[in-house]
Amino acid sequence: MRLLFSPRLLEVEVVIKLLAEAFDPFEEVKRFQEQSVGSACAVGATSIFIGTMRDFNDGDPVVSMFLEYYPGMTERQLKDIVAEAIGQWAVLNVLVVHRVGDISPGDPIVVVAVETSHRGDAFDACRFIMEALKSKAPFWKKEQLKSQKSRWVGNNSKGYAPE
Amino acid sequence: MRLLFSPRLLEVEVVIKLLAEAFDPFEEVKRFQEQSVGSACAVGATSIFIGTMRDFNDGDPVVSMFLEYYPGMTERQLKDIVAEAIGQWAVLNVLVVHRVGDISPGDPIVVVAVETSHRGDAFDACRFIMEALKSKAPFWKKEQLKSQKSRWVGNNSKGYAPE
Amino acid sequence: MSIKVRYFASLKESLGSDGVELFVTEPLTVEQTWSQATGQVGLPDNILVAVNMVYVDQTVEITDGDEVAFFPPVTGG
Amino acid sequence: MSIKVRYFASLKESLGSDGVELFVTEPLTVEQTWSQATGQVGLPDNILVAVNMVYVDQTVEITDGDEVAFFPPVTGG
Repeated sequence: MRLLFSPRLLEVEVVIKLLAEAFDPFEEVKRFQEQSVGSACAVGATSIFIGTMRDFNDGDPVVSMFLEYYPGMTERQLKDIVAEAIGQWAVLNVLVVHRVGDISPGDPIVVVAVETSHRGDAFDACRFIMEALKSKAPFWKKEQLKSQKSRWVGNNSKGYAPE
Repeated sequence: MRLLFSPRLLEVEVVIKLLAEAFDPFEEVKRFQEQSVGSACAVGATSIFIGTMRDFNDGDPVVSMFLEYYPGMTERQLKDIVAEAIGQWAVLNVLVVHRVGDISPGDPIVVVAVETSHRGDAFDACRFIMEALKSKAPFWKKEQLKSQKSRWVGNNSKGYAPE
Repeated sequence: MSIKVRYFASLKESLGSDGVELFVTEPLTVEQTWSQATGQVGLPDNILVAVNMVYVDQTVEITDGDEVAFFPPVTGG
Repeated sequence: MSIKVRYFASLKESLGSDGVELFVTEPLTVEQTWSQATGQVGLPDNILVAVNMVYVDQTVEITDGDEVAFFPPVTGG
């Protein structure tokens, strides 16, 4: 499955993809940059966030994960989140790629890349998109533990190493 | 020129490079990830910042740029900045690559990549390193303008699009 | 009037169903939709509700053709 | 005592030199070092000073073997 939007919201190139297979985050960003060359030499700053599946969570070894989503609503939420970021910061191009389905440790889960002229906008918009995605985009993780048990992840954390 | 440090500060893999030739930021990050595979499946978050040379600045078209630095002090400042980030956030691996010498529009100038278990640490440490680099690392940009004039960049901006 | 109800993730598992279609004669509240769909009284804590793929609070009125989704906190990224 | 003085970037250009070696009989202040090296009275505004590749404020004492660098605000990244 491969969903592609290029709404040219306010002249901003936006690509949002959900992928059911493993992907190389750097290839995704490169391909995106090749198709948005119009703004190439205006881009001064690129902030990229990559979320990767770890092999442990909450103290337990995890061997695989299933990522469920809500077809239609997930894409819509991601589009709305990106549009909100574009409204708030001076953004040139935005890429969001998110994995769905069965995932193995080490696999990239999400990539957000934001290109801007100036670094503050890139950092802020990229982080905003990630935090909004974490709290609003309908994805749910089910972990298969090494102990043979499985469990749904209850809540996304605040994003820092536990004390 | 190619300077490499791997001080394993607190078990953190740190690579700092100054490069006199154009580089591919994604190849640099990939190579870095391949050599720091020990922590591969503990990495849950990667925050990458890429600074790229734009073809205009302060309203003027820029055709090329020279990046001067202070051999010895520049590397030392970068190491100290990374060490400070490591002291402050739960960081697994850090890569800093910075270009020196003659640069063309579209060329990457700097890449900072920070790998952590949790996203907050990655975002914060990456941004901290970039801001500290901008304010402390001895690099100086001289712009060659389309008008044939050249000028030293006076000050780094706060990092946002001008109002 | 027809209302499409959908469940996701742990809620889908615990209810043993991915949803149901309701046929009703007048608009429902969110809580009435939940009760009619699941047979349970009262919406569980911590449940999120979307109508036509947009988050809503529980005061919204559910009417003909709406798709109502109930799901646990999201955990993507 | 020998003190190595270095200039960078626009300062190097405006002074027409990348530095000088000073031979002195006793420790200098930062400002004395600047004056002896450049022949100018008073350190320009906005100048950064590093001694042995570490930033210092202008109260530090410059002594034998030190490398003192003067340069404009940095503009990397």
